[in-house]
Amino acid sequence: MIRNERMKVAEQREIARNIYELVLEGKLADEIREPGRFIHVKAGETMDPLLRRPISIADYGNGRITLIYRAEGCGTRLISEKSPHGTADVLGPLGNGFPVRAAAPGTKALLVGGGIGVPPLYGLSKQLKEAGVEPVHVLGFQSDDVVFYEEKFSRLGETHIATVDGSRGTKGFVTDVLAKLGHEFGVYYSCGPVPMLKAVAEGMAGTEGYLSFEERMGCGIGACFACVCHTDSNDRGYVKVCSDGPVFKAGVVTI
Amino acid sequence: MIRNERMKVAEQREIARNIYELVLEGKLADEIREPGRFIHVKAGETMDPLLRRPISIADYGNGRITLIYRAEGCGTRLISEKSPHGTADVLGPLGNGFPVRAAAPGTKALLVGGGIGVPPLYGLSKQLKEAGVEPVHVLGFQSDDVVFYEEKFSRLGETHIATVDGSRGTKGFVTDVLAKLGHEFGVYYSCGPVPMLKAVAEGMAGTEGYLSFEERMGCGIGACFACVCHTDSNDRGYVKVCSDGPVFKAGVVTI
Amino acid sequence: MSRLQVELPGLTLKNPIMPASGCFGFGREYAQLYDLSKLGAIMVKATTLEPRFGNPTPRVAETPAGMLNAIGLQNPGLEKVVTEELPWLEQYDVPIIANVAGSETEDYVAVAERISNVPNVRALELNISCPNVKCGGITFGTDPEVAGELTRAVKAVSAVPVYVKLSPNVTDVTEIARAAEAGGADGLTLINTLVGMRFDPRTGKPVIANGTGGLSGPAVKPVALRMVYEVSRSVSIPVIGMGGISDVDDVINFMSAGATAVAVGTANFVDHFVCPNLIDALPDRLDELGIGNVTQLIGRSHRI
Amino acid sequence: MSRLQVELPGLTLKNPIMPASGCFGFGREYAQLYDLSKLGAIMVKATTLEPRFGNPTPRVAETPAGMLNAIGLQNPGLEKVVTEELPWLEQYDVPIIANVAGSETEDYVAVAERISNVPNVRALELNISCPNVKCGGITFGTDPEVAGELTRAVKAVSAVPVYVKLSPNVTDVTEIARAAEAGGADGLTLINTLVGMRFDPRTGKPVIANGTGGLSGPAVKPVALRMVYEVSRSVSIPVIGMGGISDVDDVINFMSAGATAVAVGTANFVDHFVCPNLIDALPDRLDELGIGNVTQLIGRSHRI
Ligand SMILES: Cc1cc2nc3c(=O)[nH]c(=O)nc-3n(C[C@H](O)[C@H](O)[C@H](O)COP(=O)(O)OP(=O)(O)OC[C@H]3O[C@@H](n4cnc5c(N)ncnc54)[C@H](O)[C@@H]3O)c2cc1C
Ligand SMILES: Cc1cc2nc3c(=O)[nH]c(=O)nc-3n(C[C@H](O)[C@H](O)[C@H](O)COP(=O)(O)OP(=O)(O)OC[C@H]3O[C@@H](n4cnc5c(N)ncnc54)[C@H](O)[C@@H]3O)c2cc1C
Ligand SMILES: Cc1cc2nc3c(=O)[nH]c(=O)nc-3n(C[C@H](O)[C@H](O)[C@H](O)COP(=O)(O)O)c2cc1C
Ligand SMILES: Cc1cc2nc3c(=O)[nH]c(=O)nc-3n(C[C@H](O)[C@H](O)[C@H](O)COP(=O)(O)O)c2cc1C
Ligand code: FES
Ligand code: FES
Repeated sequence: MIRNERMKVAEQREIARNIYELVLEGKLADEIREPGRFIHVKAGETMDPLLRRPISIADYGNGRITLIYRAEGCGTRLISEKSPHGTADVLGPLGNGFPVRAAAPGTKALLVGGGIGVPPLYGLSKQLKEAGVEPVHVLGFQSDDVVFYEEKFSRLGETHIATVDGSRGTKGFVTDVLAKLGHEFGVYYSCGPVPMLKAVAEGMAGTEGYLSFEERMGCGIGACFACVCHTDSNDRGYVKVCSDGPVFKAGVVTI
Repeated sequence: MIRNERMKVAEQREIARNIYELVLEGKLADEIREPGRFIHVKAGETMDPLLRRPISIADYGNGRITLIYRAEGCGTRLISEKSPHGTADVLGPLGNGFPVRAAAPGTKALLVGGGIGVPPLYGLSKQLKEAGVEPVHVLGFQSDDVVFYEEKFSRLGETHIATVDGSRGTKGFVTDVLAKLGHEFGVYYSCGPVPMLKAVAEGMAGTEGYLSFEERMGCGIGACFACVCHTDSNDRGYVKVCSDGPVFKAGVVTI
Repeated sequence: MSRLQVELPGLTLKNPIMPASGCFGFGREYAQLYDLSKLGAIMVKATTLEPRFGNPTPRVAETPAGMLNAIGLQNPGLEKVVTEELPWLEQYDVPIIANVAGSETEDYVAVAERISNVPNVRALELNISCPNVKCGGITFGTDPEVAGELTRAVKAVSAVPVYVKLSPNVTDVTEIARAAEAGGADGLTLINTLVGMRFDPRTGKPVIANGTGGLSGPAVKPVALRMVYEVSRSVSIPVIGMGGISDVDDVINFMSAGATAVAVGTANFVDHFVCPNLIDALPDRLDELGIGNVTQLIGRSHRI
Repeated sequence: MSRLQVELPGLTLKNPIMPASGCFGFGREYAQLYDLSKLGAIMVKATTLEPRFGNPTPRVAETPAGMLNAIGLQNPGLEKVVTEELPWLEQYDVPIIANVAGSETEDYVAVAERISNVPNVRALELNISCPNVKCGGITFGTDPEVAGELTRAVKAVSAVPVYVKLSPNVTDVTEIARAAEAGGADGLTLINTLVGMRFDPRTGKPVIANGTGGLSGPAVKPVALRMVYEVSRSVSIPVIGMGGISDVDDVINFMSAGATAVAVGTANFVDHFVCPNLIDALPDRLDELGIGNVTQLIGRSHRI
């Protein structure tokens, strides 16, 4: 069920430069059944900024959800000012997440994330691990100072970091790491900027894959047609990122 | 000098129902020479609410200013959420205040305030007292639960409270108290809603008086002509509340 | 009779609150959140003769206290709307106002004729004011003669009352309003969106793929209120007001300005429960204002 | 030449930032806060032939991300402006753009003739778009023929280049723009305010004593950007853009949309140092964007 709830701010901290981890408490947390879904957050209390901000659920359980986000524009900066006294007006959970069952127990699954596309892969990785799947992580960042959760991912499975400037891990893009990975994967999952998704999907052609997309949103629930992408996979010719996605099987969304 | 300063929030507390006392720290405090001037406060950090809010300086000294205000609309409610960690974007001091010297030492001065018109009279009363004038206060409020500073005023001089519903002091308006006061006053000062100012000015006709006005403001510094009032006392035919006032000699502003 | 009930041509509304066209789809998504029977009416998404895919993305951009959209009238087309969407809405006790769009008069007429015969459609809203499509839409809404003609043509075939939706992007909105009235309109709805743009400082290009978009939300409210005021004073058919409504005082103010009912658009994206919340808040606010019946608000500002 | 310098008819500007008319008086108040010589230019308050008292108060009301004003062109009249206000401004090294208003063509002509001969007045801004006065103002700004005629009459007497200030309250702003150009305008300034209203829910009456007011501030920025874009593409005279500018990216975006310089109005009430702050911030932002000279921004969106 989709709830609109004033969730309690349990924790908020900066975990890398301008990257915040926000833990919220409320009933909404108990509605989440799948990693990769998202919530729609009202940033301030007035009419500016007006629209809600979509943020992936990075982790959930025990009546809490964890969000990891970059404070960039006016909305995310306001969210980063919320402190443990306060509340956050949250709508969710929204959308469809990553199918954990697509990975067979005993096989390896590849998880590729870029920047603020990394967060939802954390909840996914935990659930894959629980399901007996072996997650392998390839995480790309701009530079050393915005890398987050390396240790947490490492605890769940093999973890490779790439940074554009080479200040941590492999210098370059996630695809530079992928080219050198020797594993066989039953399935891959990816979230990040579109050029990355495209490169990953091309590199992994032939393997079953799931990609999480971003698009500018209005309603976040499928009513306004703001977030539509072309597809050849249904006869309407389109999918909505907010309600049909944000996760789609590779090949569904034309990129 | 008019400054635009991010002042530090030193204290903020609710001193009566929806009435807040806010103490700010900064260099601006040292620019104030006169009670009854005001500052222009930016309520939030975004474009809504847009305009600054004019608030009288209730008291000042030692690098601090005290404001007392009612959290009513969207702007003042945001101001009331500022906590001692934070800052407030303040422009000031603005306008012209109450002339303390208009009262001769050894005489009695009458101070009449209504609701959120009461705050600037506090700083005025302190200075009158210091100057050897005996202040007599008549303060009107809606009801008991929004009365503030009664004790502080009482420490400075004779203090009468009137409430509309009779829940504290005299039942009725400040004019009901004035009618029964037996004193001789060299001068009177008043701040509050226009009907009150009008009644006070009529009741005190013949005595020198100073009235503090409110008007919707744009710039707060005299540039936009939002806050203009008719007058017969100069050949332009108008005064600006923000820069010529907010305090005017009784009779200057046509009410 | 309930103190919230209002009467409009073709419509008896339980309350004066309805979602605005294009901000509520055909109701399916919001039906997950609350019972649609609670609403005064529903203005469903624009329907065109053929299915439309709409414009490329980004289709929306935030602006100070507002948003731009250039959805481009994406909809499944008349056939699907009539056979799938509207019948699905039959399960709710709520009158439907069908928003009709097209590129030529014939399109409007064809859609109007068929859709006005669907049982739960109690009124049409002629969308002559959509700024986001190349032909049709706004071109009909800026020329009084064209607007009057189109109204007449649609009235001739419609089985239900016809409301004409006015564009704010005009020099004199009352001129178009009077032309629609003269063309036989039973009511007017206003405002549609103001044409606006946003740019990306890095590239210098417009943020919305379509270039321009329609501005809606609280930012436009002062313009909407002014136009509702002007129009309701210059015609004798009723007005449904919209543009930036988000709280109960907005409802009061649009009705004071001259609206008989109001529609809520963008606010549905910000507070997804805004319509039922407004309906619940209205009686208490009327009490506070000492007003017995919501109809007493209508055009209150004209009388003083 | 400084990387911030821009050239306009009659005006060589140190930088493209100036306060907008009516939001800066004749500079005296802001001169208490900073050195006016820092500004690219100053658009002073509207001057009419005779002194005007303006409208009753309340004259301003806040709206979401904007404000309404109905000052009503209060000003001390031509004589005082020419003998007191403008000479006072001589002490600053800054070109003055004199905003000229009136009720009839003859008023405009009389003011223009005299004021254009004051030494520090380098250009006129014909205010044919003030929505807050009963006669004159906006009536000139909504009819292309009238706008063209007025421009021609003023051009005939003006000793300096003439900019025409356009109203956004029109169906097609490019039509008025072209009429002004045909009338001999040397440049255009836009936008003036959008006509709007706000109501008091308790009384049902308008909050602004005048009833309607002019909407300005960030709320109108998308409309302003769209009009600057449209107009600058449809005429060959330069445009000074305004409407909701408050930060350095707004400056970038108005110039990308087609403006050669920009004016800042309402933001002066919110951040009283906004103009010098923008001037200081501009070089750093140009560096970040990899742009050498501010003139490279002008109309950048048209080229891509
Ligand atoms: C399904 C989904 C999940 C997301 N998950 C995360 C996450 O876990 N962590 C994280 O840091 N970010 C995430 N994002 C991106 C995040 O929504 C944007 O960074 C954020 O909306 C920017 O808001 P702002 O106030 O900082 O920027 P502004 O520039 O002020 O935003 C202006 C408008 O543009 C929209 N917008 C800006 N960037 C994006 C974007 N990349 N995608 C969609 N809309 C955008 C905003 O929502 C707003 O409406 C996700 C986006 C989507 C669609
Ligand atoms: C010189 C001066 C001194 C003042 N001193 C005090 C004080 O010491 N304590 C106090 O509580 N209040 C004081 N006020 C009134 C105070 O400015 C308003 O209560 C406040 O602006 C309301 O803002 P809001 O956000 O609560 O209301 P909103 O209704 O959200 O305000 C909307 C707009 O109307 C303006 N506005 C609303 N009420 C008033 C008003 N009464 N006067 C002027 N503008 C108004 C706001 O500034 C804003 O621009 C003073 C006003 C003036 C002019
Ligand atoms: C995303 C979006 C889509 C819209 N689609 C339509 C539409 O299909 N038909 C129509 O007549 N109006 C459409 N509108 C305009 C709204 O119905 C309404 O007139 C306008 O948004 C002003 O109201 P608001 O400020 O409450 O949103 C749309 C508005 C938005 C924001
Ligand atoms: C209080 C106020 C007074 C104004 N007076 C004038 C004026 O006298 N002449 C004029 O041409 N424009 C006047 N304007 C319009 C501004 O110059 C400007 O065109 C408009 O406000 C849009 O810019 P902004 O959003 O930056 O304020 C006034 C605007 C405001 C807010
Ligand atoms: S955001 Fe409204 S349909 Fe996806
Ligand atoms: S508020 Fe601008 S002149 Fe007084």
